[in-house]
Amino acid sequence: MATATDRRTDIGPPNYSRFLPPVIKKNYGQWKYHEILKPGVMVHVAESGDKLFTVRAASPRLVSIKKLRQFADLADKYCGGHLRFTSRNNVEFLLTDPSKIDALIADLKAIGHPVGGLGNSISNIVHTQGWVHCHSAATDASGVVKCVMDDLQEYFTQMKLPGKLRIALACCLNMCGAVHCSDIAILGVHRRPPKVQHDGLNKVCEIPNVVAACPTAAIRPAMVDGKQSVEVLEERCMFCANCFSVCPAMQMADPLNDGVSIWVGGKVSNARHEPMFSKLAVPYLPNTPPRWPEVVQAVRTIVEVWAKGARKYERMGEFIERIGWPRFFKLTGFEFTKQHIDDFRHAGLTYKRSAQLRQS
Amino acid sequence: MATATDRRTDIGPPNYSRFLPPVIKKNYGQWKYHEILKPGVMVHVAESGDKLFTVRAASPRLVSIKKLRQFADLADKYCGGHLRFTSRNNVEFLLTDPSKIDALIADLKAIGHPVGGLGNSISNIVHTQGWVHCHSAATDASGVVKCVMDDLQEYFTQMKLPGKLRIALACCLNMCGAVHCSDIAILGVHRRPPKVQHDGLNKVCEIPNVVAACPTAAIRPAMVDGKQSVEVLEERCMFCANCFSVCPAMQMADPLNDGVSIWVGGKVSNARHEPMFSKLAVPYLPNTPPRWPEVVQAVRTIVEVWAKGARKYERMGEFIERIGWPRFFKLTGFEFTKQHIDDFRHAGLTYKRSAQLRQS
Amino acid sequence: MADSNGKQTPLLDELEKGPWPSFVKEIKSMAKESPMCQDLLGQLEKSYGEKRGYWKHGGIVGVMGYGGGVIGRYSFLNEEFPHVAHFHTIRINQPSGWFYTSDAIRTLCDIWEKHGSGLTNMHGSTGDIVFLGTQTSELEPIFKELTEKDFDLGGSGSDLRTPSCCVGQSRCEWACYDTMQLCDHLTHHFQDELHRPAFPYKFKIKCAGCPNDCVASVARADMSIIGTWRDNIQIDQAAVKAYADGGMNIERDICGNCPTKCMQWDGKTLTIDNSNCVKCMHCINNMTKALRPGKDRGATILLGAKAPIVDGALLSSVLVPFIKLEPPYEELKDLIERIWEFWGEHGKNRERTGELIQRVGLGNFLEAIGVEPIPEMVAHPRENPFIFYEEYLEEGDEEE
Amino acid sequence: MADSNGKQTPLLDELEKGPWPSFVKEIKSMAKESPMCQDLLGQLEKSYGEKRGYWKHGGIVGVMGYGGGVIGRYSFLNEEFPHVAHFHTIRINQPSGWFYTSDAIRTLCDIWEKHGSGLTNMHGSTGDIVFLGTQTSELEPIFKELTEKDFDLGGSGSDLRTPSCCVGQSRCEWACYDTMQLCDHLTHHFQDELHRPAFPYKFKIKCAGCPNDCVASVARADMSIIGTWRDNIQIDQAAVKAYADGGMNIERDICGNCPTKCMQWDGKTLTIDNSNCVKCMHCINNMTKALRPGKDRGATILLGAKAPIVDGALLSSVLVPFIKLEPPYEELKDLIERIWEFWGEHGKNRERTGELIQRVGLGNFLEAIGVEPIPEMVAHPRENPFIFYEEYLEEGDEEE
Ligand code: SRM
Ligand code: SRM
Ligand code: SRM
Ligand code: SRM
Ligand code: SF4
Ligand code: SF4
Ligand code: SF4
Ligand code: SF4
Ligand code: SF4
Ligand code: SF4
Ligand code: SF4
Ligand code: SF4
Repeated sequence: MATATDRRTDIGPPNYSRFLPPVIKKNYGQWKYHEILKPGVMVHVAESGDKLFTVRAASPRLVSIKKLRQFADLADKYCGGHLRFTSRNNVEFLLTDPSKIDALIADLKAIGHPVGGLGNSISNIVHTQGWVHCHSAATDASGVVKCVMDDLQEYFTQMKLPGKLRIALACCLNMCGAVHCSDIAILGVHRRPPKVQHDGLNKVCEIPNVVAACPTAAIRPAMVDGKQSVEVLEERCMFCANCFSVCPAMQMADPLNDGVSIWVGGKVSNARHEPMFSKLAVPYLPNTPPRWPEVVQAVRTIVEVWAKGARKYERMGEFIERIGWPRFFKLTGFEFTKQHIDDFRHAGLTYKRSAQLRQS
Repeated sequence: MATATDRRTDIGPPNYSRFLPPVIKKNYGQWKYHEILKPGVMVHVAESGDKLFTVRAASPRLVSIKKLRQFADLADKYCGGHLRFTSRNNVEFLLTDPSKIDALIADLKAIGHPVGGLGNSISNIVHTQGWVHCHSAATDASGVVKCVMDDLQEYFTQMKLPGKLRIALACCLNMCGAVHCSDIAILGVHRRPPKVQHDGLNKVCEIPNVVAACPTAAIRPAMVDGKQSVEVLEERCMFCANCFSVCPAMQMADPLNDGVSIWVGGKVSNARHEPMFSKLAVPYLPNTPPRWPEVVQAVRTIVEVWAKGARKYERMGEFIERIGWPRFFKLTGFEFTKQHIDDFRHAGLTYKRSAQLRQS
Repeated sequence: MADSNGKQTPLLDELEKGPWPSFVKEIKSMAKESPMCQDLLGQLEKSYGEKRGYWKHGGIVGVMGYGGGVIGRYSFLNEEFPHVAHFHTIRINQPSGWFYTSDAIRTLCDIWEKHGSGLTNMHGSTGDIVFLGTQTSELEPIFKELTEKDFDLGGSGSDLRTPSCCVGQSRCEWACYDTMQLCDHLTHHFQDELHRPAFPYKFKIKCAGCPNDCVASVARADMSIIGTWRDNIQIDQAAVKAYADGGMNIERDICGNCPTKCMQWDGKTLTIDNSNCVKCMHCINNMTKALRPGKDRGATILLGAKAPIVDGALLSSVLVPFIKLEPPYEELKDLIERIWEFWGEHGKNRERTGELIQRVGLGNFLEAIGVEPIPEMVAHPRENPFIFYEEYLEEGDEEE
Repeated sequence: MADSNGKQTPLLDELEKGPWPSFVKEIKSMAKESPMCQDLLGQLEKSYGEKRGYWKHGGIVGVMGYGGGVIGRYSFLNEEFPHVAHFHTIRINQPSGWFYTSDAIRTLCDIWEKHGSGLTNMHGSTGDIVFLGTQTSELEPIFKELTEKDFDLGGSGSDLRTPSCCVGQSRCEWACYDTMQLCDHLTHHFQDELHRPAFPYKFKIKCAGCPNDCVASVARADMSIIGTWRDNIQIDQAAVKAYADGGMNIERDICGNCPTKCMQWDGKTLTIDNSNCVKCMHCINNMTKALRPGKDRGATILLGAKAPIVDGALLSSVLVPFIKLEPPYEELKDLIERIWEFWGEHGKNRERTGELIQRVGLGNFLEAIGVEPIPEMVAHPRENPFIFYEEYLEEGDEEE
């Protein structure tokens, strides 16, 4: 049996330079400009005059080793075995010979991977595990993403939008998909306070930790049926599930009340407007697997309102800031409710503190 | 002796219509436009063609009945006995005969009241009681105002500024001068925790109220020398004096540590930019009566930086937003310190959350 | 100079110098007749020397049947300056818009000459006529004489504070409702609330005729009533042209400063996309002869401004984007009463309306006072995902 | 379709339809060989039917000597779906920039085929290669084979999480420092912190080469390292002209969108007032051939981003406006260590750096890590007057 001593540890990842195509090694740090040639295809031109062509293809992110081997084969066939993935989980093939581009695109399509996502398009949806892997999920991840992108695919494969549009999904408030700064964010939400499993809570969790986990002080220690446990002041609960994160006996999943919320207008880049958080557009839509039609419809509505109304380069949040939130709600037809009004820590700062109003 | 029954009560103020000049009664709600004719003088023209001339004069706000009678006499002499005061405590004479304007101005000057404050000028300083009347003051009010306006008077009597500039002073954090939305705010500050008068605190104040008054939970009940009293965790105190407001035994006044802070960039009107709070420019200047030269100098520095750099119509806050705070500190030469960084309730929201920075 | 008591006031004397009118001169002008003013000078000189005030907390003083209107004030230095041992102020409700006749001024002066220091603030920060410095024994006589002349006290303590308003339609062409009338009406209607503190804390109302907000209502009033309009800005194109001919850079200085950039100037015609105008007033302010607010006028009601103690200052926020304001103002008075009712029931001691709203949540507050939530009330919808729901489905419930 | 187990997955089958690549197809493609994938399909179909997940909290599982890199996962339905009774994920540290050769991909696939479900995420949200689903007994073998092929695990738990970076200088003309090199360097330098959780909570580092921030560092990393420059934007006026001739509306679309309006286009020459340029990238982004970042390049360091649990989400905020980034990056590593030291000492359990800074105050935090406060760190100075001072003068002290 292997002992600790003959194990290699703490070696870190292989150095990236092992994987760079020669054209990149040669022109590293010497790129001059780039141009988008057509949907999903761009060229970077180096000071040396060398050119690097990138073909970007969609990916469901959850990919099997079979698919990965197909990608590897395509990389061998078209670009000396060189490929990379993007920060939004697309796959990119790195070519030096532009004549091979169309064949590559055809091959990618043949295995079900449309090419696009560059420039003023909707790129891949950053997302998370959902029911495929996470204990915490209030909705599925990959399934919702599939449905939404099936519907929006035209915007991935074409560049007909005013600017970039970035969608992200997280299946619970932990927000592993970091949806909080997305043009459109799809967020799984619980809406029922934890169902405390009094039986044995005491053994799997430390009660003081559970109590401390609650940001609204909704949890307090209690004896239930002679067992040391906790009780939840339900009217104080806003379903963050932080108690569940520290204690499995605080069950949050609840088919009747779990669902999806939709947020809009966040961004990350510093281009034009500073980074912004996304804001609540739709507080709740039910989980309706397998195709989540309500979510798909809501996202499309938002995309279309923006696509139609935004000025060139204007991201969702910039667009809404210009037209004002009242008009956003009018144009989308979404209902404005009590839930849209912040009532957490910094609530007051989101109230409209001026008389600058459009006529309604 | 008068009994309650023969007293007139709850009659409210006299109806304003008793005091309106005939030209106003006639043209009430029928004004068409106005023009500023020269510093401190404007004309309002009615749909009827009638004209109302207003002459605005400075006032120290603290005025004696002698001065008031002089004003009354001037009103009789020039405008049928009609005058008013403004929301910034200036006095306005309401004339129909423009030929009398210059004589009125001369008379006002003769009794020490410069005419001005209209249009793009510095109007009167909204202020409070200070050492003249309030128990809570960390600095004087009228004295500081006098010194600052002596220095800035040229900006009152002339209209050579890019826009309006509104200064306010409050002698303690209660902010009766509502300085929190001023272009320049002068604010008296304590900087020493309350000196608890343990002797008899118990009798003049309710200890639970005193404890509850503290927003940072710096106060707790304590027995001191056998007396029921409170103790102050000094490192938690930020000198708000709220404990003193509810309990006189929590003495805040302290000649060595009291002084003045300066705030900038607030506004109230909805013109162009929404209303804004003022932000900290100088955390502390000592109380140096009778002429507070440090405060006068700091205010002038700010006024001049703005006067020189602002675009037409640009209020202080709009100007600073355009040039950025780093440059404001550079131009004024004020030191940027730890104290400038918010560390209260919503602190994090004031941090710079983007990479949009000017080169330094 | 030595004051008439023979005491020196070298520090205060410095404040007689300089071009700005001097409050020290004002006090001194009364010092001959008024021992109170003499002692005030003495105590103030001492404050200037020692760099601290010498006033004590006031006890409860007032006139019979009223809980507000007088601020009690006593001196720590009552032995040294016996005439300011008591030095109470009286708040007298100003007439709307701070208009006076010379007679009215003289009436006030006469009363104050007889019963107090002869020093005033014209006006206090809330808007009252402030009589600065008298003794407890003088309060009833002053009150009697004031009411005989149709003046009454203003607010203080946990009551409705003296409402105030801008000059409005009496002189200003932009007033979108009659601020003076409304202010006067509300003041008279709510006399009981003004004189008899029964609220959790103070409540201020300020009426501004247009979004220029010349009474700083958005920053200083629990209820800010700000005039506005909901149709199109009135344009006189010939007058616009005249401004251009007069050298105004309309493109840069007017259109360029419009917060929503909804104006266009093509050198001949000024066009406004009124659906995007946020009524900021900038263009109107600077082309007074060419532009005017629309004709369908009313006001925006905002709630909740206050000074920073204890959780930070607040600006008022939108409650009603547009309301018509005509006598007898029933809708508005109704709204005010619903707000007071909820605040009276749920407000903590010393909790202003703005703080209450933040504590219970604007959404819950709206529900309680019976107002629908609308997007005009927020700068933007919430960013955090911590959404409260009062109810949830249980197994066996009907599906939604 | 019935899965190979004979079980029906009618709901999941719906997700094989439509143009977007299907994760269900991916899982099904493995179902023949992998009983794990079969059971995953079964459990997932059940989730789709019942509208809830069936995974339990993971226990502590991992490889010897490491505290991070594996997320334990167990099924509630272990009797119905025994092959996913254990379904742990392994996080493998990706190479900087997510570059691979086909060989490297195949190496990873071979290992995973032998020891797990054959399902992956390329990549996880933090940046790792994620191997989705294996059993405890397979962990050591996988680790051994990975390290033999020069791969190592990524972070999880309260440790340094796997740093990631944008494609940077390898392909992007705007990268203001070598993101891939820095990311690789930091990852290797801090191996111990990455593998052995000893922090109060997780700590993420993301490296973006320019303010476009293509790794979303400002929203998703405790430390966001964003490339920038401090001299003038490089302009090729001929190329600008070419854009104009090509029909670009430079005035409206470029200058008009500059956040500080510091650009001017007179139809011939584009002028930039670089002292007011905030490096937003907009103009450069859209005139790729004409404009380029300056030559004096480095990065802005920002701190503190995180997801909303439990006080609301944070964006990172400026700590160092400009720093030169050249190997061996001593200044940066030093700074990181000072931050960790303070956080390690003062951070509460499950308190991210951003939350710690808010709790102790940015000013105090700066003092503790030895960085001077400068106005670049704030959007604006404080608005509330509640200023702490640690010291005060006592009578008898020297005057300041
Ligand atoms: C490949 C990738 C970096 C990587 O290392 O993986 C990348 C690559 C490029 N980005 Fe990006 N960005 C990538 C994620 C991002 C992200 C992060 C994200 O989406 O989570 C952002 C921030 C988004 C946000 O603000 O929410 C991002 C904001 C930008 C921007 C700013 C766009 C804007 O107007 O706000 C540009 C400039 C532009 O496109 O005009 C840009 C430009 C570019 C350029 C043109 C840079 C270059 O010269 O190579 C690259 C191709 C552009 C394109 O996709 O149209 N990239 N880019 C990422 C591709 C993700 C994908 O598959 O779609
Ligand atoms: C008399 C008074 C109202 C009253 O009932 O007493 C008044 C009267 C006028 N204001 Fe005002 N404002 C008065 C206090 C205010 C205040 C409140 C304050 O300062 O505390 C404000 C808000 C200030 C702020 O934003 O901090 C105010 C913001 C304005 C504005 C917006 C200016 C801006 O660009 O932000 C205008 C429009 C303009 O001047 O272009 C305006 C315009 C006017 C006009 C032109 C309106 C008119 O047609 O009559 C009046 C003369 C202007 C002048 O003073 O230059 N008035 N005005 C107040 C005079 C105070 C004084 O003695 O100086
Ligand atoms: C006289 C006046 C200042 C002046 O010189 O003009 C004044 C004077 C006092 N104010 Fe005020 N406030 C005065 C207008 C204001 C304003 C401005 C306004 O109304 O527009 C504010 C800010 C707006 C607001 O209401 O928030 C103001 C905010 C306060 C506060 C803080 C309230 C808060 O919620 O944060 C206090 C503290 C308190 O109530 O305990 C306070 C308390 C006080 C007390 C009663 C002192 C105390 O702690 O008991 C002061 C009595 C001083 C004295 O001895 O004369 N005063 N006070 C103003 C009233 C005159 C009048 O009736 O016209
Ligand atoms: C796998 C991954 C999602 C994915 O599908 O990509 C993931 C999965 C989990 N995250 Fe995450 N997080 C993942 C990236 C993120 C990100 C995004 C990022 O790193 O850019 C975030 C938001 C950014 C941030 O760090 O704030 C994120 C914020 C959280 C949080 C909230 C942390 C907070 O401070 O608010 C939790 C809760 C916790 O730590 O207890 C969490 C907890 C979890 C746990 C471990 C669930 C838990 O409560 O213990 C999830 C395990 C799921 C599973 O069974 O597979 N995960 N998590 C991502 C890591 C893959 C990788 O290593 O590449
Ligand atoms: S967002 Fe929530 S449910 Fe989804 S992977 Fe992260 S922790 Fe799990
Ligand atoms: S879900 Fe959140 S708010 Fe509700 S009890 Fe748990 S920790 Fe508290
Ligand atoms: S600001 Fe403070 S010191 Fe000045 S009058 Fe008001 S309560 Fe008194
Ligand atoms: S001054 Fe304010 S912070 Fe200090 S003890 Fe008193 S109430 Fe607390
Ligand atoms: S608020 Fe408007 S209506 Fe009232 S005086 Fe000022 S400008 Fe005129
Ligand atoms: S009032 Fe303000 S928002 Fe409306 S058109 Fe004029 S400048 Fe623009
Ligand atoms: S962050 Fe900047 S340098 Fe990095 S890939 Fe994006 S555009 Fe290029
Ligand atoms: S980078 Fe941004 S701020 Fe700088 S000149 Fe270009 S558009 Fe303006």
